[in-house]
Amino acid sequence: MDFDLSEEQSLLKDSVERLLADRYDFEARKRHGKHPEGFSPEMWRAYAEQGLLAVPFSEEEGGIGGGTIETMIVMEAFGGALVLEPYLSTVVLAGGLLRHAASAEQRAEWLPGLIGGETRYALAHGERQARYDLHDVGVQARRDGEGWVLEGEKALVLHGDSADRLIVSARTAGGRRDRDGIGLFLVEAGAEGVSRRGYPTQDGQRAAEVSLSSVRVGPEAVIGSPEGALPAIERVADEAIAALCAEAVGAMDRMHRLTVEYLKTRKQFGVTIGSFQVLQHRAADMFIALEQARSMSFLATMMAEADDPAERSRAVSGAKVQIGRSGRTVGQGAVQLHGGVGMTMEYSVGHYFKRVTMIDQLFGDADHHLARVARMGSLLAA
Amino acid sequence: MDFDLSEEQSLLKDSVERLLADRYDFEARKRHGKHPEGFSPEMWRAYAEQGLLAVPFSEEEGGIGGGTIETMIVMEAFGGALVLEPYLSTVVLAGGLLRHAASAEQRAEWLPGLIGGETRYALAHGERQARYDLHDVGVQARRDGEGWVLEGEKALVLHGDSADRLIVSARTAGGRRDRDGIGLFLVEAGAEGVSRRGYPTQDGQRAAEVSLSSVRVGPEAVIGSPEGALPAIERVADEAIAALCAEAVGAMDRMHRLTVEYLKTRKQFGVTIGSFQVLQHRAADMFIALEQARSMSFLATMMAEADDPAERSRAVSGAKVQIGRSGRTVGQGAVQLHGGVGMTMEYSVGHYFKRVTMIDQLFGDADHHLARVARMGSLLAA
Amino acid sequence: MDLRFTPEERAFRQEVRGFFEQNLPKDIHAKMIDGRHPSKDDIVTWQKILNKQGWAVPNWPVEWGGTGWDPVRQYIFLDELQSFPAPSPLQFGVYMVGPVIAQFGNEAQKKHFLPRIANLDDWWCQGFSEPGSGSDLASLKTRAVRDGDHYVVNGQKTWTTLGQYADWIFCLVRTDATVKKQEGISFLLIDMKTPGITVRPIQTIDGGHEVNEVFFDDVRVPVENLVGQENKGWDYAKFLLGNERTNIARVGVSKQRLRRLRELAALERVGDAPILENPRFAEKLAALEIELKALEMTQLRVVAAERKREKGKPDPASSILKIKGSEIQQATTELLMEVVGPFALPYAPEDEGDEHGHNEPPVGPDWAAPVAPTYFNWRKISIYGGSNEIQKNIIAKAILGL
Amino acid sequence: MDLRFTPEERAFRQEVRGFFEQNLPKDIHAKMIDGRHPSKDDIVTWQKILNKQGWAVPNWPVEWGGTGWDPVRQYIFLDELQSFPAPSPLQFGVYMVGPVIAQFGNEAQKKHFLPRIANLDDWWCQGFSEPGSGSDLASLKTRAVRDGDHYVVNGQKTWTTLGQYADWIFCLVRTDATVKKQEGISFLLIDMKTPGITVRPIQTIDGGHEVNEVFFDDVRVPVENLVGQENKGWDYAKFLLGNERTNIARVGVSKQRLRRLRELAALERVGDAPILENPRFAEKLAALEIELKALEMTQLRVVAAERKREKGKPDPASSILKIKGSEIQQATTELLMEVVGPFALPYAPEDEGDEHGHNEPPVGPDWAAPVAPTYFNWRKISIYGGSNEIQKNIIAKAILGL
Repeated sequence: MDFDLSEEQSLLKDSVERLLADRYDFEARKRHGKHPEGFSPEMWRAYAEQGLLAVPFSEEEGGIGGGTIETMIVMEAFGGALVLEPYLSTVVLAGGLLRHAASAEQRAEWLPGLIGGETRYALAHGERQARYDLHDVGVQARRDGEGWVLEGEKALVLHGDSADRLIVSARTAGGRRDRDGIGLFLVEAGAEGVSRRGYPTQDGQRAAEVSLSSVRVGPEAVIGSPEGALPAIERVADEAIAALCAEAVGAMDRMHRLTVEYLKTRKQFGVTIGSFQVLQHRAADMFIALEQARSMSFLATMMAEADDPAERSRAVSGAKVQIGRSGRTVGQGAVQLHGGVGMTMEYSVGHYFKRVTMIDQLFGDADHHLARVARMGSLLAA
Repeated sequence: MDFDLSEEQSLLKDSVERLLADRYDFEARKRHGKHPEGFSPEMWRAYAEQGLLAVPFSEEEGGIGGGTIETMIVMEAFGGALVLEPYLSTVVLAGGLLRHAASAEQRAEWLPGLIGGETRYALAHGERQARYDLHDVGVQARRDGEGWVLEGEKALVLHGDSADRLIVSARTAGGRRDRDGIGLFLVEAGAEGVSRRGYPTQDGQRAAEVSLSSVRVGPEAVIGSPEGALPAIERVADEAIAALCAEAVGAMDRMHRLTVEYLKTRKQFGVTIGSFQVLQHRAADMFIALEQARSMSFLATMMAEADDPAERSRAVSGAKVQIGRSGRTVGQGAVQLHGGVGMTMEYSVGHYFKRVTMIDQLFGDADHHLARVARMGSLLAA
Repeated sequence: MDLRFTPEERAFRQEVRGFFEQNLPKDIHAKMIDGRHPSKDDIVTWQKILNKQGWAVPNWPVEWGGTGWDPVRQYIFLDELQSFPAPSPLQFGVYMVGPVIAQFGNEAQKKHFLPRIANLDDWWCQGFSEPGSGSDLASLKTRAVRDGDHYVVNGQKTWTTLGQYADWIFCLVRTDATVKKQEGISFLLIDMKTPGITVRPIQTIDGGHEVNEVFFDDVRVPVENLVGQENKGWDYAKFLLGNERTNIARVGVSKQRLRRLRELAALERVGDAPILENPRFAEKLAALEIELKALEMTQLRVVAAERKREKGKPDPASSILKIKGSEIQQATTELLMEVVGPFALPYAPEDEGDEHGHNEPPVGPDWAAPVAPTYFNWRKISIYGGSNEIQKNIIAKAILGL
Repeated sequence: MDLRFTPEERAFRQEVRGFFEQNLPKDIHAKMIDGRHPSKDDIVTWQKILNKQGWAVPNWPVEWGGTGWDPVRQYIFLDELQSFPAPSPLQFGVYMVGPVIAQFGNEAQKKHFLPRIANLDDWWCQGFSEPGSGSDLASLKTRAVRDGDHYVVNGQKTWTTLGQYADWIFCLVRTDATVKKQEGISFLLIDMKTPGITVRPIQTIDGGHEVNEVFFDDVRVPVENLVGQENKGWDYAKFLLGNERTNIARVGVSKQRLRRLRELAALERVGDAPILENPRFAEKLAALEIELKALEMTQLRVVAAERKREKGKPDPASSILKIKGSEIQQATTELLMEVVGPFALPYAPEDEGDEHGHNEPPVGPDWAAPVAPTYFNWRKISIYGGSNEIQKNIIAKAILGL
């Protein structure tokens, strides 16, 4: 039981925080968001140079061999700066699937470009009817000689518009909501039959609808078992949730600081509004919500590596519930305590609120995960 | 749309409030509760003399022809004084069943004694396994010549230990949870085969477990259809809930006043604690909860007389939910704002809290009624 | 005591609803049902329809176009309007400056302005809040200095709702800085075309443009545009804010939102079943409906009591309406976020071109686009018009005597 | 960073649990599982068993019987104790006056009192609160006037928990009324048999007798019973209160309550199905478990940080533990009220004779009797030990700097 960072972890934290302090204040973020990709290619290169894209990969893969704690450190810092770049999509989601499901050859071929920052990835898994159900996959993959032909529509593909490559899930067997019969395929974004409609998201990021019309891929595009990819997808989703929890904690922490700062400076009725006990207590409630979220982010980080998928999922779902609820408490409180200024685009606090809100809507909201925990029995160790 | 009391209603309100102000302050209530019956027979006589026991009965029955509004007026005043006497059992529950289900002959025979205060009644309907389900009746009524034999156990019979007569529900046909096949029987409390075990309740009132062992009653004891009593029971239960809502509002109102008074007098840190904004806002929250409860008590009062049982039940259930939630907000808040003194038997506020809590547990708690409203579709008029 | 609407009141409700069904243009109705914003033209069109019917300004004195309805009928009208839903009249004219002019203005002002407000010939906006004066409104700094037949106004107003369309603005300005802050304020009517006025949009976090900053740089306002007496503006402002609070609960809005929620939750499916069939969701919805029903009854109690109150003296109980009304409205947006689920994510601004994909088919269900923006935008409801914290202060002081 | 317990820590937990399984008398265990109160004899019996094992006073200096466990092991021990559940040691001795004597007492006091506390030969109670000083503890009025070799104590203490059994009371008394209120307070140990002491029971709303008033009427206390220096008592009190807060979250208690809730909700049926199978109930239970899991992690963070903190300086973050801990404990009582339903109604006091039907079979399920009393009684948790309002003040000031 030890909550201290190791020396390497402290170095990682310092370096990412320093980078963001230098190049990612709120004004810089506005500029970064104006790139056509919706984020800054220069920052992406900077992450590659600092080794951030290498974090979760083993040393033999060219990575630095970090675990979920290292990812948490990066994501929490990213949350604090409202980072726009597709780290979650490329490193956590696609990177995670490559780590867990791809063959050694595939990793040797694809990871250097990912880690080096040359190739960005997106995970094209969600579909309109699936909502939050990971096993609900309607896109079809049909055998075609040695290769496969993909057909169907993917929805809400995070950073799907700017990705160089897509990892596409598709049904190779069974019915739409069967757990078995799901495969993963690497698809070049520019491949024939792939069309993408990108759009901005509520939190200033980007996503895309991806349409696959008779998209042909070779046998080398299959990642893992073509009929048994769901466990890897579920595992990576849990890792992504843990990462998003950390990002949300970073965002909440910053929102809370901004709010306390505002309470100390904003004057009404001749005094700083922080002298009003009701506002003090609301800030205290927000602080409690933040710390409870931080605790569950730690839990999710720890358990995202658990061997037992049920134990892993229960803990991760519990954390997602806490993050969703705390996000609401902190986000709504931050806007309320800022008053009108918290409602404006010009000021940062509303953007944190929006990001934290969207994190709740991603990979299952608090209600979805609460139902999941309730179905899985007690979260408390015997 | 008119929220003003008529002249007669105002007179009723004044008279009951005056009676209680004179003879039912908190110290008097302690004395009343020490009678072996758990309440004051003298007060019961006083209610009879003032015509309170006659309120809901028609003039030809010897009553004063009041409706649910008049009952609300009495119950709200009773709630404010934490009245212990079996008004709900005798007048609202038993009286209600006699009004709605008994024959003219039965009413002519029984009501004078009830209205005159000579005969007290209790409704023996609940059973261990039934919890809040009114249709779950396991006590058996078996034909025996002209009459019936009753057999089984009734639970949580309010004021069942001191009642002179019991109205007992029993199954004349069908399975335990069938809606049809339930009859009502008037049973003398002293009849052979009736045994009662009385006990105090958490809120300082009394209840009893009633055991019926081959209890014989004649055909004149049957109230209404021997197989079709459930609608009357459900109607009376809704009327009782409306009455309890009013009682709870009376209790909440008093609790809230006591709390505000305490905030104005109790000093800590050299100032009255009512000067702390957090406590002011909590008192404001309690006030809002109280007024929302009062509004729903009005709705329940109005709708308890509705022709359509579904409309009636939906509104009454909605009110019970609101009363339960408001009761918690006001009751917990009152104790918290009083601090330690609110936790003591010597001081009144805790008794109000307990009564309001027990009202939530009677005839279905807030969760039970919320589920009922949810099943019945929208509460909002089209 | 009779807590039911009378047969006449019920007939009145039917009449109102019937008129709306017949006369509200379908395209505007569709927008309102979806929770999208009516355009300026929509609001003007609808106001002119209401005015033709004689229902443009129900709350005004009869001689200036008021309907003479009692508070219950006024309540029913607004309740139907909101829950239908039809666009609400532009409140800055009908509920704010109109009644002030009718009560405190001179004859010339009444004759000129009131008919134009009723017909929405003039679009009004409100110049009360300033960057430094939020909850502490009386601390406002915009000053008006008398110079011959004019006041010269300098300063800045903010949170000026729909000011981008405005022909006129009514302002609180400081005309005497040497006295207690409430006693040096005047109420001025200012033509937005006057030189020296600059309107700068404020974009809110939902991406919309509802509010503005308005800058006054040596703006010359004829003295005949002063309402009532100089330095008495605070009294008129209190009168105005008191009127503003009569419909602060927006029960009809929440009714419509809950009805819509129920429809959408029956449409949107999780796996094989509509969300509405999830018992936990159904109970959350029921709980909200119960709270709203209670609020409606509370509102009616306030309305009924209003018959006996002095006009313009707000019932402090209206603070309950503001607090509960805002909580319920906000809660409806949270439940709708649950229904829309992941499809909250795409951002499709209402007003912008196809650069952002506006003319492309929607992502997810076709009602999804305004859901998240409304959740964000409606956070304002507990902030504006006297924040909920201020409302609780009012309850504590004016009702509880703390 | 490794957020898991080490294998050694897990083995330690097993060892502790094994000892409890072997050594806690079954009748006491059964009472604790049901949420009934252990008797005085139960508490004494159990403390002597712990003392024999050397686990009576884990938090004390090793020379006085402490175990030398680090904060994590101390946490594991208490967590197991509470969740097993076994009676908690009498906190007034083990967690309050014991550490104060060990830290600030003289050798004679240490030698005499500490072993007797560890073995519960002396039952201690606390004399801090007074009728006029609740949250404002330092305003206490009980005074001690030096008279030769004695202090003469006059005044009144209240909320004296389990004072009816006490052999000794430790008191804060005013020894100098001329200085700032915190600077004129001393810490006295008083034999409850001294003439002039009267104990009057306070019955709480659950019907129980846990707390008392204690009156002091010219009570003569030998000066050697002063702890530390005269007028320095406030420092010792702060030290004591800081220690009190290390286990203020009572995570283990809530764990046991939730486990029990789950069992009982599986037993009690509504219609044909156990309450536990109602999805709404199951989700409420899950939500509470999630909050408790988060609190446990927060608690562990505070515990881990404690290794580096100065002893006796409470982490202001422990205010989070108090607030959340009390909310969760209270929420467990609310959920249990939902499970027990109408059978909350009968009142069957634990301690009284059969006059109230105590010896009759229970009404409703056999675990029902303590449910409502516990709901009532546990309202105290957000009041005592620094009310939750005071805790939020602490967070606002000490952590947020407001």
